Amino acid sequence: MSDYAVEANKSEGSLKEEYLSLGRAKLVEMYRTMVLIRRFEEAAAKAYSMQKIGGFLHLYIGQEAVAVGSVAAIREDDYLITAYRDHGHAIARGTDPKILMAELFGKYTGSSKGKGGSMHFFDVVRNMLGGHAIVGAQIPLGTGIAFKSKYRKEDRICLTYMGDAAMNQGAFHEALNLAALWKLPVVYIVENNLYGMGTAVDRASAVTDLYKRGCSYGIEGMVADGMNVFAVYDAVKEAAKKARELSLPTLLEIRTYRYRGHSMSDPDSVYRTKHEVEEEKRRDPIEQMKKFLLSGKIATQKEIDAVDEDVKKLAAECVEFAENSPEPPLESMYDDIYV
Amino acid sequence: MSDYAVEANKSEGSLKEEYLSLGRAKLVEMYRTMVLIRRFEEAAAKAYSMQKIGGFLHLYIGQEAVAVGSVAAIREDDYLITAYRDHGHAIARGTDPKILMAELFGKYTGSSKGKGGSMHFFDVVRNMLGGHAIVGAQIPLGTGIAFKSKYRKEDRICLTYMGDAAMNQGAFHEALNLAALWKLPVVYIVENNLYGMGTAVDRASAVTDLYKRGCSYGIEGMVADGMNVFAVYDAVKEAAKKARELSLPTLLEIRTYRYRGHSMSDPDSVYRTKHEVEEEKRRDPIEQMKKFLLSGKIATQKEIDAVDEDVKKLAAECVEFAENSPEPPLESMYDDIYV
Amino acid sequence: MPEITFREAINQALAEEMERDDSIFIVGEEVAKYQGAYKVTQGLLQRFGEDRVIDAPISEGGFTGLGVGAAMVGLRPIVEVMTFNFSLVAIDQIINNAAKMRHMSGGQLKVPMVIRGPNGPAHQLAATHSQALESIYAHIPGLKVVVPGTPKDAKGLLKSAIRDDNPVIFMESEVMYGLKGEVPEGEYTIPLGRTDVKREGKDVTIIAYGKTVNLAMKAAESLAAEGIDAEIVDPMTVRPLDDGPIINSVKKTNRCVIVSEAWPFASVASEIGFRVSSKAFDYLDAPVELVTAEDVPMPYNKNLEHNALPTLEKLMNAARRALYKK
Amino acid sequence: MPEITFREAINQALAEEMERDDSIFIVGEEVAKYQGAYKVTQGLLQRFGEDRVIDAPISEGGFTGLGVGAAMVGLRPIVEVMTFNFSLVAIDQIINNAAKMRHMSGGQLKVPMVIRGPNGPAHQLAATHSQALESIYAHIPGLKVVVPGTPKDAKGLLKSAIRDDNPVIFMESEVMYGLKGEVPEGEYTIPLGRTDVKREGKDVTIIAYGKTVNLAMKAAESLAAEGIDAEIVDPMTVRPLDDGPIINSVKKTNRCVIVSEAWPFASVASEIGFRVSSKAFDYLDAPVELVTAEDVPMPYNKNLEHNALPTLEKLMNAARRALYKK
Ligand SMILES: Cc1ncc(C[n+]2csc(CCOP(=O)(O)OP(=O)(O)O)c2C)c(N)n1
Ligand SMILES: Cc1ncc(C[n+]2csc(CCOP(=O)(O)OP(=O)(O)O)c2C)c(N)n1
Ligand SMILES: [Mg+2]
Ligand SMILES: [Mg+2]
Repeated sequence: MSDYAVEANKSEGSLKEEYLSLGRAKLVEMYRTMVLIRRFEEAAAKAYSMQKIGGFLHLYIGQEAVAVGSVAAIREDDYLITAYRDHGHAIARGTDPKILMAELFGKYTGSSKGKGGSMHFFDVVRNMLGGHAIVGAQIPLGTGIAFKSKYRKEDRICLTYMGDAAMNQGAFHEALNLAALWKLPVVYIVENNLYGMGTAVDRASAVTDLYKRGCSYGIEGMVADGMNVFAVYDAVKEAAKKARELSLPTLLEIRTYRYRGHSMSDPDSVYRTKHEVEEEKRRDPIEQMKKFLLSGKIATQKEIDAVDEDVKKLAAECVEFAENSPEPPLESMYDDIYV
Repeated sequence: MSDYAVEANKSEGSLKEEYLSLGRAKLVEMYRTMVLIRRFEEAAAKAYSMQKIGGFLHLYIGQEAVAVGSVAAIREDDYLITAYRDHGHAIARGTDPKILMAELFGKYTGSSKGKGGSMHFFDVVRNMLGGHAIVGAQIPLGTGIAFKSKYRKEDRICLTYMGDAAMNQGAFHEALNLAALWKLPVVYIVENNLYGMGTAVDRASAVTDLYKRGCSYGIEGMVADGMNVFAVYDAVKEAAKKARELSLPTLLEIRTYRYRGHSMSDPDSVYRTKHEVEEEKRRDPIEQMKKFLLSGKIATQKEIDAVDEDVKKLAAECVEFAENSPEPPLESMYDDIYV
Repeated sequence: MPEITFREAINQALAEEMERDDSIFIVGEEVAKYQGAYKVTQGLLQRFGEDRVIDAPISEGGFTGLGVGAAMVGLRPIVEVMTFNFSLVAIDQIINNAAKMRHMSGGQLKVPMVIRGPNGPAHQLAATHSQALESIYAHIPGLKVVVPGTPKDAKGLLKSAIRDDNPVIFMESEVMYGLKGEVPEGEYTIPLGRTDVKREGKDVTIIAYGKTVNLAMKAAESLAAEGIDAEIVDPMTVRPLDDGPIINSVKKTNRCVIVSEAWPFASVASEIGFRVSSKAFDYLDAPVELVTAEDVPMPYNKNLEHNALPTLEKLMNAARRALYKK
Repeated sequence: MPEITFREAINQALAEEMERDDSIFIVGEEVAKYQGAYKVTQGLLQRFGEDRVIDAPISEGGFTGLGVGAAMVGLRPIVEVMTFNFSLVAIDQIINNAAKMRHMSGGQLKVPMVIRGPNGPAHQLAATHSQALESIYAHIPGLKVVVPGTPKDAKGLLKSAIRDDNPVIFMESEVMYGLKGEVPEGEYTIPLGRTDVKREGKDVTIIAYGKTVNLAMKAAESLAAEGIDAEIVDPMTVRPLDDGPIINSVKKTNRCVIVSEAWPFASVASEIGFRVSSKAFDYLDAPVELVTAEDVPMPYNKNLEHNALPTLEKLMNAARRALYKK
């Protein structure tokens, strides 16, 4: 462990035997969840282009290992909160993808009855405390959730996700200082996908090793390869343990990549090359996981195919469910403002 | 120079011969200015207790070496901006103390015609760009002033002062990131007087070596003894050079102490002991400077006495001037809102 | 009934509620060790301990957001802002998070929290420190905004605000903290969202809330000496506004003056003025008169400050104008 | 006159003014390399270089404050907020610094800057991203607030805003960027603080600004088919409000409807409603009607969103009500 950071497992070496201890079922489930996130979002993208989904739609494709690896490393009663790029976290958390798709369609069967949409997705019974669309504004919220855990002397932690660009907001600074000062059980996960919209990290942040930016608060930094679900798992496991047992925050940078534009309307060619995107795709987290399952003889090709098939069907069912769901009644806009 | 910080001259050793090169006149002037700040504020405190001055009055007594040492190290056409504890900076900058006192009295002869008061003091012709009373809010302003200097390819720098507690505001974080990213000629001076109101630094900031908090932005930190005017001078000189010549920001922590309460209404006994205050006073910056002048034979006791006498008279004149100045006409409240 | 200060009334409300419900905590600058910048939280640290009465660094956005997060998962934070002037650095957390969380989540979440502290000008604190900001908060659906004018109201309303499951902006005043008034002994609450008639009268309705209630009461006395019988109506909660009693009063008096320390444009005062004009359209015998802060940043000078605010004279004149007397 | 889009009109104003005055620079998120999140700054980086068209990190408080500082010492910053929803994290810099600096310094300083970007709801962006915030800014002395409704107005007003020595909040709309309209060729400006009569009529005054000007024009056409001749009055600058033409219009028509996309309580709409009610007290034949956003956080669903906003139908009904027709 260096002064401010510990380099977590590197991509290459990390699909190791020790992960076998997670058990076959869990490993296949992790694979399945990553594929589900991808197929779900592909279906959502299609629905968006058919104007069944409106507003902004931010796809998580490419980043699946971050949500899946991190959620696998915590308990069900732990909390998580994230930004507007939130489908992956919800699905990793076990949200019924049908109510997620219905929410994207703005339907009454959606988790927020069509009021929140893609950017503001909540699944509170699963301790998925939202999708938040003001950049950085969820960071104090996650800190407050962790505060509650400590206040109530529970040992539940809160994963607080943010994008690389969100770190430049004052909310980041204020929240991290509070978490360090009051020793709160929170893990700040920076999903560094190299861009905040069209702005590369080095054009937005004076320090580009983002995990080092906890130094101002004495918060230990870690970095992990976000294209490798086990690297994420390991890093979050360690940070979660520190949060749970020592009530100490961690700043965990996870290096990942989004394959699609910032949102559906983003012409990403302005700020990055096709070549760059293709290069990154060679580290695809789903492909890596598939290889691991096959080469480790944890699953057969046939089983993998069955999962893929199953998930494809499920994604289609989500769209069907959403399509067939009712619109919210007009009066419902007046509901849920005040208790 | 360590990773993040260079320890500037320590108090003891620093009243060295090399400062003789500043010249006798300048040295005596620095002494005179520190004494003037103190006498001025003592007079203001008295006027406050007689309700000639209203609102909040934050005294700088004890911190005089910071303003005087730092202003001595920059050029007249450089800028400075600070918080509400601003009398010292104005006087160090050469503001006519009469218009300062008149402003404190709310008179029409005050620099803001009685509209700003103690907390919002401006002397724009002297590039003293205020007195700002929302904690931390002047930090982006100072950064913007430095931005202008770079934009116009001038070599003027901006000293941006703040209290220790102000560093915990998001504005600090955002501004320092911008300054580092865009390489702006700004020197951030943290006047660490150990408390933000009644809260000790270690109860507010997770990292208590405040100069280290530039690490998140790759901004070099420095620390200097704020009870020693030469230590301040040296540190600011170095940081100013870096700003002027390399257009690089510095985070300079200056360790100082305020003798009085946070403001006139602060019962400081709640959070610090009389003993602590007495101990700190033993490092009094004015006493140290006086000793230096005498022991270095730069000034005689008689000359010192004359300065003291002169300044005392001036402080009294300020009060007299303010007392005899006219109230602003009522209609003037509608002036100076829009250009 | 015992007479206590506004400060003590709030302090009692805080202590009683904290005693009752351990999910309540207080966070803010100088609320604990220092006993409150204006001594409103005096004794609470000693009584409830440092886990529940918490000194925060100067980072209003951070600790307000922390409060919202804690409220989302079941605590009941009371966030003290040293003054509401400083809430502007936290306003995104209040408007985009606290106020909207329930709606955006389709009712999955609630945000039971109180954000409280002094609002409006005190004495010569000048432009950054003298803002009455209730109009901004009252503009926002999802918030409740309470501005009590007497110690009794302050206590009863604060207890309701703390028990309310919604985010409540609770606005006090440095200048009122020392004000004494009768406060019932023992437990009582005053529901949010109810307008109170503070004085009955038949000639003119004066609508006042917060600090100006006291000014209005004084004006009513002076007006009485002129033979003008003023009714004082105090909404207490400015959002949601219970305008029934306001309209009823104007239907009776046919004249209306509104007095507030906030700036005039797009304000609570002009909102009420509009509602009265519309809803009592056929009853108004004169245009509604507004007595607000002048539309200027607050000057430091004492005379200017006094004249930038509603004064007894301005209020009396407005009442006379509404009655076409003068 | 050539027809160009609202977006192009703003782009032209920016480019022409930057050409004219090298103290002008633009700072904001994605304004340079990306050519603007909504392509409003398209081509400006190429034309004026990266010293004058500057991509900022996501830190609105920081770069707005930087703009204020730069303006204090003589530059003329144009700060683009990606949308005004995000200005809430910068509002302290706008309200406590930009708006008050001149007054607090007794006129020693001025803050010539423009803060611009889209305001109000677009399409299904939901609660955090669909706020029309002009009422909050218009409440603040020291600011000017401009909300243009046509490409021509946008260009002429933006040029004036940039030349103005005061901080100006300039509010556009995502939904209007593609809207086409005639814009004069060559140099022209439209002064701030002037209300424009967009359509003459004698039966009812419809006051609209920003996006709702277009809705009002449509309503006027439909009303004409019913034999109702509506006059459309557009303040364009909501602060300072030039209410003379508004009052004159109502004195002529004796009926008034105000339409705005902002929330109703303590709003620009209710302010105008109040002024009309007071200043045209003896001329109004019916209460002023308000058609605003519903008093709810904006729901995501398309139908709910549509119905949470002013619609043609709501506006027509309000006009009919004002005329006691129906
Ligand atoms: C306060 C605020 N400013 C700007 C925006 C517009 N915006 C939305 S996402 C985004 C980029 C965020 O990038 P990052 O934090 O890296 O997350 P990513 O999208 O890469 O997941 C911007 C500028 C916003 N929603 N909120
Ligand atoms: C945003 C904001 N929050 C709170 C305050 C109230 N306040 C004024 S000064 C102060 C303490 C500041 O301490 P520090 O920055 O260390 O400066 P010092 O007073 O020690 O010079 C506080 C809490 C304020 N003016 N602005
Ligand atoms: Mg990113
Ligand atoms: Mg301090």
